[in-house]
Amino acid sequence: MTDDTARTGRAAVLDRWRRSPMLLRHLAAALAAFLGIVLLTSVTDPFTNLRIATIGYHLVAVAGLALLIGVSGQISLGHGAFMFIGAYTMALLVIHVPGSPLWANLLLAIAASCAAGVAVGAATARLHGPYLAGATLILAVGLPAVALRYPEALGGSNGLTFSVAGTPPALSDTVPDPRWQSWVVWLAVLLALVVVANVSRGRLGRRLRAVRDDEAAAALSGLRPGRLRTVAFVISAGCGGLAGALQAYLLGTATPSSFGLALSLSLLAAVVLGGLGSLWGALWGALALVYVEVWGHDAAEALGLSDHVANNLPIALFGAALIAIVLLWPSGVQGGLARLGAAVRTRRIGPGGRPD
Amino acid sequence: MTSTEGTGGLLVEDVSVRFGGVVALRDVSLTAAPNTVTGIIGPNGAGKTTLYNALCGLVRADSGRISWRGTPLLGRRPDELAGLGVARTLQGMNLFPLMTVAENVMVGADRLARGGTLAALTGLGRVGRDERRLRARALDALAEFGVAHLAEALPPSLPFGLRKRVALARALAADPDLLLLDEPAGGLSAEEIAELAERIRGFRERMTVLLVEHHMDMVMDVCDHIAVLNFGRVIAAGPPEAIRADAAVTEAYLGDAA
Amino acid sequence: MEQLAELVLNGVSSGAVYAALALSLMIIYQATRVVNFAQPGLALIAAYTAFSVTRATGSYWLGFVLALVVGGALGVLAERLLIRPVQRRSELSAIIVTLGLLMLLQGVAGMVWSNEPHSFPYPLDFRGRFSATDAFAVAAVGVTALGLLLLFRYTPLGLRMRAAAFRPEVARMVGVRVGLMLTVGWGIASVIGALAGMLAVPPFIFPNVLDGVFVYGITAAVIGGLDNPFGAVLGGFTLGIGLSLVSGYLGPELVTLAALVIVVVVLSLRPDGLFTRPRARQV
Amino acid sequence: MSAPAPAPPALEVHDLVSAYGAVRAVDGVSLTVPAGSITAVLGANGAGKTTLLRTVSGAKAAQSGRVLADGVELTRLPADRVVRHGVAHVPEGGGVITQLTVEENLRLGGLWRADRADRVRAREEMYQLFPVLAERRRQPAGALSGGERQMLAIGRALMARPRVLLLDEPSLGLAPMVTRRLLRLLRELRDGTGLTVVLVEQNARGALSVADHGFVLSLGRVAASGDADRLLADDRTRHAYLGF
Amino acid sequence: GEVAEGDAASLDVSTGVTDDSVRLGTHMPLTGPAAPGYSQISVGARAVFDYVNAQGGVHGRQIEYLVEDDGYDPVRTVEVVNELVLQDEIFAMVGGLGTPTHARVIDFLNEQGVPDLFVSSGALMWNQPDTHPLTFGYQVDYTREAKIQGQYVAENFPDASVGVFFQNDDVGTDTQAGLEQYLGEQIVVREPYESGNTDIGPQVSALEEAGAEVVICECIPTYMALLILESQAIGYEPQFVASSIGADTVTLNGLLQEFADADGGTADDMLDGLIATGYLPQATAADDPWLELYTQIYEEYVPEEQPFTNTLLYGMVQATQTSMALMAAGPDLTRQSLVDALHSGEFNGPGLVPFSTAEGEHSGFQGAYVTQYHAGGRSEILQEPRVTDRETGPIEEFDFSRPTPDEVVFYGG
Ligand SMILES: Nc1ncnc2c1ncn2[C@@H]1O[C@H](COP(=O)(O)OP(=O)(O)OP(=O)(O)O)[C@@H](O)[C@H]1O
Ligand SMILES: Nc1ncnc2c1ncn2[C@@H]1O[C@H](COP(=O)(O)OP(=O)(O)OP(=O)(O)O)[C@@H](O)[C@H]1O
Ligand SMILES: [Mg+2]
Ligand SMILES: [Mg+2]
Repeated sequence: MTDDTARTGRAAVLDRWRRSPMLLRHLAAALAAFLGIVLLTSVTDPFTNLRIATIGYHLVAVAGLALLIGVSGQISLGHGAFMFIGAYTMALLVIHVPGSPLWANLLLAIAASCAAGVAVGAATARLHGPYLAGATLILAVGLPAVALRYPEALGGSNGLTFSVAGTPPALSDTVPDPRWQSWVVWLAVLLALVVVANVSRGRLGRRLRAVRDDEAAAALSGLRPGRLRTVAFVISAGCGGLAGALQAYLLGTATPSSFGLALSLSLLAAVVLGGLGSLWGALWGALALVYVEVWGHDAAEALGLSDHVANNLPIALFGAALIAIVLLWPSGVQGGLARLGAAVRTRRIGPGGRPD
Repeated sequence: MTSTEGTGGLLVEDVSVRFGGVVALRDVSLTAAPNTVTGIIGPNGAGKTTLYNALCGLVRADSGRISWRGTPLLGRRPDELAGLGVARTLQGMNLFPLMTVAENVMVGADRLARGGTLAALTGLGRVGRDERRLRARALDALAEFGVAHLAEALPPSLPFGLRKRVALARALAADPDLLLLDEPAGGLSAEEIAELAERIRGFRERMTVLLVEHHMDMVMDVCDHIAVLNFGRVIAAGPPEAIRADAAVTEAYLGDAA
Repeated sequence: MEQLAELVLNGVSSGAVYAALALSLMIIYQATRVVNFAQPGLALIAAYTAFSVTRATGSYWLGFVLALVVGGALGVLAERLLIRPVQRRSELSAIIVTLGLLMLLQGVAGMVWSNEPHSFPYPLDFRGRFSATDAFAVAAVGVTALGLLLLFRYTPLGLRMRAAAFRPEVARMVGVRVGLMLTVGWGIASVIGALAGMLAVPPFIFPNVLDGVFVYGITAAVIGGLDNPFGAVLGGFTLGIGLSLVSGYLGPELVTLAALVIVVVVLSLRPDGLFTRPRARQV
Repeated sequence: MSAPAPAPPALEVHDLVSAYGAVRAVDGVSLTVPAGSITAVLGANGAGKTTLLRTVSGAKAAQSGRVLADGVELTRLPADRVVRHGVAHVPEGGGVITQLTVEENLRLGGLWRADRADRVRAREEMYQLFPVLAERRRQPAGALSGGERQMLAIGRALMARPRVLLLDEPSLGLAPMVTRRLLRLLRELRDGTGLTVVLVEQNARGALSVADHGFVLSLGRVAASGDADRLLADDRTRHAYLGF
Repeated sequence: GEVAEGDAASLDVSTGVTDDSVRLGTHMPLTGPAAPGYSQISVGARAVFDYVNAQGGVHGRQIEYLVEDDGYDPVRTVEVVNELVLQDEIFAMVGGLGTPTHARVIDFLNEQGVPDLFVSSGALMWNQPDTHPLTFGYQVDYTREAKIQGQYVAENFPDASVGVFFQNDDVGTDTQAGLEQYLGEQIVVREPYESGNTDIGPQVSALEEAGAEVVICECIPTYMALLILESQAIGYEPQFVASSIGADTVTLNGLLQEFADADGGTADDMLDGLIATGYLPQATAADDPWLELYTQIYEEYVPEEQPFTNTLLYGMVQATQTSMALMAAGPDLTRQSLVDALHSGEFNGPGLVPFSTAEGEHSGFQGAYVTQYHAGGRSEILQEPRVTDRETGPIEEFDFSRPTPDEVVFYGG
């Protein structure tokens, strides 16, 4: 009885939630997440704080790529290139415009990578399948070479090193640098995710999906396929740029070798691993990016394997995990969890009961 | 036929389309007066769909002019047509398979929304209003074809006939002034065809309709005017009775038993 | 002038390698609509097999043959065990599985043979502006491409393979054993991939040796178009010569950037590569 | 002449159930198609006609029930094996492979049969039957018009010289004259080669006018069946299920 | 962003030290495209630490040696060094490898008060005691070594046209700064390579075309071997001069093993006559007291399949000198005592040139000798070790008595 009334009460709340304006919902969720991060970083050590921040910037890159792939149906193998642009923009600003505040640097980094996204998106808007894959792949490989071409400005293969301000003086006694940095990172990330959520849930997302599903029919409904594809590219490039800029902010470095093909491909892997279609998926993907490697390393150490084996265990494990997840959980970790959740719920309610 | 009389309707003049060696349309001219239903019939491969494609900017015409209410259409991108009030159904339907029926139709209605890209990113401005309006419009259109209950279904899971209705609803959702129908009756039962014919006659009040169809009973029944294509040429044009009596048409298209 | 000739010859020999890899990617794409990222991994294991066999027996050609056999077998296994379950799901799942396989294979190669480079012989004499080895590579690629063209254009097997790739459900309805075709496709492609590996690896072998070649292999395939073998081959040679000229005249740091520029230029003129037939009408 | 031993029916379906998730699109259908007959399968949108054909031809797995052709069990066979037992299927919408040329599409249809000379002969027959296809033999099938594709799909199925031909709305997109020619051809093949045809049609009147027998599906079950003439004459069935 | 001013961390701590252990950490590429060649270093270092531990450790403490793989990616370097410092709480960093990689963490290590010993790179920036008091260089820096090379070539091949083949990063820029001082006019061609791109055909053609009779190769062993092979392929036979990073003849021999030279000789013949600079003994050197010890350690502590190369030896020497520093710091080990010991002590030992960790000079090895390889494994010293600075100072001979293993304390109580 009470259970029932509780359920209808909850349903009513849920219903009100669903009817409230989209922006409000997304902002509220972001705020809640931010509070969670503040809490989490406050109870963990500085090193874990850094890891949390690392997860943050990976998250926004993965989410942007997931939007591009899931919603607009374009598979990019070169998103590391946009992180490259974001990171270098950040680095150049910190080095050459010392007075410019962090938020302005981040915005400029996003703007720079969006501009690159316009160029790339427009050039690739007509490409399909493997051609898009090939073009973006070579983008990931080729673009960092710009740094080699202009060694004076961009530091050549050694890249740029710089220091970024830590905790503001007023707080520096109470908040250690890594904690502050992870707050900054997550604040930026969550705001970006609000935009991503707005896009994918809203009209723009629907238009993108229409173009993905059937270009001719979409065009006949008045949608401009080429432009919409480019818009999707730009948004996700902006996310990539933000991720790169946050990485630079966090680590004080921008080097071409950090943005190689391996990065782009792991972003893609993370998207699929986590599961397309929800920001939770992006979160699992980002977690996997950071942790599978760490666990592989720990495992190798714990097993006391020979050098060759131990050195190569993490990469082999990552590969195996990737295969296993795609084989076992077609819709990624998020899909798998959703299914598990549903199974548990039906078990609790009983086979005849309806899951809520 | 002079171009002065047709400024209010659709005017096709001397349109030719070639694909390599294949001449799909050869100096085709025809007109459709406002608020009429004009049938375009002809054997398979006569060029009916190609005419639509040329009109919609999906293929490039090698020569000729097409105008709708005085606005030239040739040389435009397909997506510009919706803005001019032109909607079309496709022979293969081409529904968006991974989107719900409601979303499919909302895409059809998309030109009615006003918000820009910035609003889409921030979620500010007209976003909420636009969304509600499109959804309402889509549900209306679905209801008009009796499939509102399928709003949340995915198109591939629907039987053929219902998919056809969804495709029609998608085209109608945009409140077009010129509607191009490509074989809307294919795959429908006799009863459904009768119902569809009734509906098309009703469209006449709101818009101009072009109808490509092999279902002769229906074409003869609903069309005010019919043009017959054969090997890319117009071989006859006129009211249904005249077409039925035309020997060339019988020979090329209707066959002995017409 | 002399420099030009040298750079072109140099480009031809690296182009042959790109072309070989492009061919194997093209076949898998033709046969299964998948871009096979595991190809360098499969070829790597094949080449390491040759390495071990040659070290143990002293016979290069025994190692060569075994490499092709092992490469093909690995391809067949990969298709059966890993690709088939995800094949129908989405392009992306298959890409990711092949990516995972690449990492796994590279990791395993490092575990077994270490990450240190080892000396790896050329098939024939490597001396000369255009050495016997270079001639061998060009000839091997040419013969392979011709064979594939004949296979796809004129044989029932080729027709079945393409049908199975384009519309598996329809192909099945006309009696094509789709699963078998996909396996055959992977087998052939992996043999050619192993050949590409054997041509690309020398003089040194280490787990990442094929990374760069693979990138250019994909690039070549995309430039030429994944529609027919000659696209892949011409794409390979175009890229090889182009990059050699860039490296010689403008500087090696520009090579990857140049590849990007070439791809952008080619694809903006021809979105489906240079040698692909125009895409079918949409409606 | 003494009566021959009763040949097994060309196609037998027993209690067939075929579902998409929870939707049982075919829900216990049994039917028998005599050899050398044309049998129409009719029914409203969503009645399960397409699903029935797809399940029979192995394109879709059955939940339960049996399918036999000429007495041979086909139930669990995949589509590529079914067609080797002489059962060819023209799917709804044709299903030509747009990237292959017209000729390649046709060749595919006969590939599994060993007799090479006969394959070539069959191809020429198809070109005679549908001359447009001959003109287009080197073009990708994707360039064809809707009706031309439908012809190609039918031609491809006939290339297999099947004993049982499953046709899912073959008249879709065909000009009336071509439809009539097709129906005439089916009758000729039935009479000449003993071809058995299962014809799914929305155009019930047209279908029944060529068919020997008819089955009417409703919500995945057989709602009525019998000789074509009787079904045509039966007002109740006509009004309830066929809508004319 | 302005640079944060943190308070200097206290050095009077013994983080990572217990009564019976001391924990050291390092970062280097073990996997990925940059790994080949480098993974031997930690193997060599670990062998020496194992040896030291077997002798009772340093002041009774066993050395724990944590090696983190950074794949030569600075982003991962930052992550793994964070992990080593914040999570594993190492006492000191030893032999962090690579210029772009280690450059990212020297600020952090100095801020955190972690002694940063013996960076495995010849870049100039490790020797900045004012700004990075805890960072100590190791290798002779690229500029010094190149000066010695340049002078040697200028004196011994005064009329030859010289070509330079260099890795396109700080190795290339720093070495050219040194070569320039002596060879300015003589250099007729400079050809860079990008590590990762093994197609160096165009560069070799260019070297030949320019008529370079002496080719100085500022590159790692793989590219040294490639250069030799590609030259062979087109019948180009200049005098090769290699720097210490590339002149690992054992490794080169392994890499060239499959390729006989033009006259049907062995791979070893291809290396015959190779001139190289160095500051450590060659792994092939005979009669070297240190090599006797290292051979013994190698046989006992290094896994079977590893050949005894200069690179392996590099790690061994680095570990030996680290142990020497730990011994010198005394039984009451703190970070301060380690730094003090480094500043005051002498850490000459296995190296053939003086080694400086003095208060104002954290540069490590100070100079180089010139040697020539002869097929069969014999190396001939062409020019005894000389020292110089990284600016335009002179190149000088020096007075230096190299201690034998017996004279050096690197384990015990
Ligand atoms: N992209 C193309 N490339 C080559 N030929 C084409 C192309 N598009 C159409 N055609 C040819 O042009 C002719 C006209 O085609 P269209 O689709 O307009 O015919 P239709 O009148 O609509 O026929 P149906 O009634 O069968 O739909 C056909 O013969 C077709 O094969
Ligand atoms: N892929 C699918 N997923 C889920 N449900 C499906 C799917 N395909 C068909 N159905 C359902 O199965 C039922 C039967 O569909 P089927 O296509 O067999 O009908 P039909 O008789 O051929 O109709 P039509 O005359 O419209 O072609 C319908 O209710 C339809 O919604
Ligand atoms: Mg048509
Ligand atoms: Mg159907």
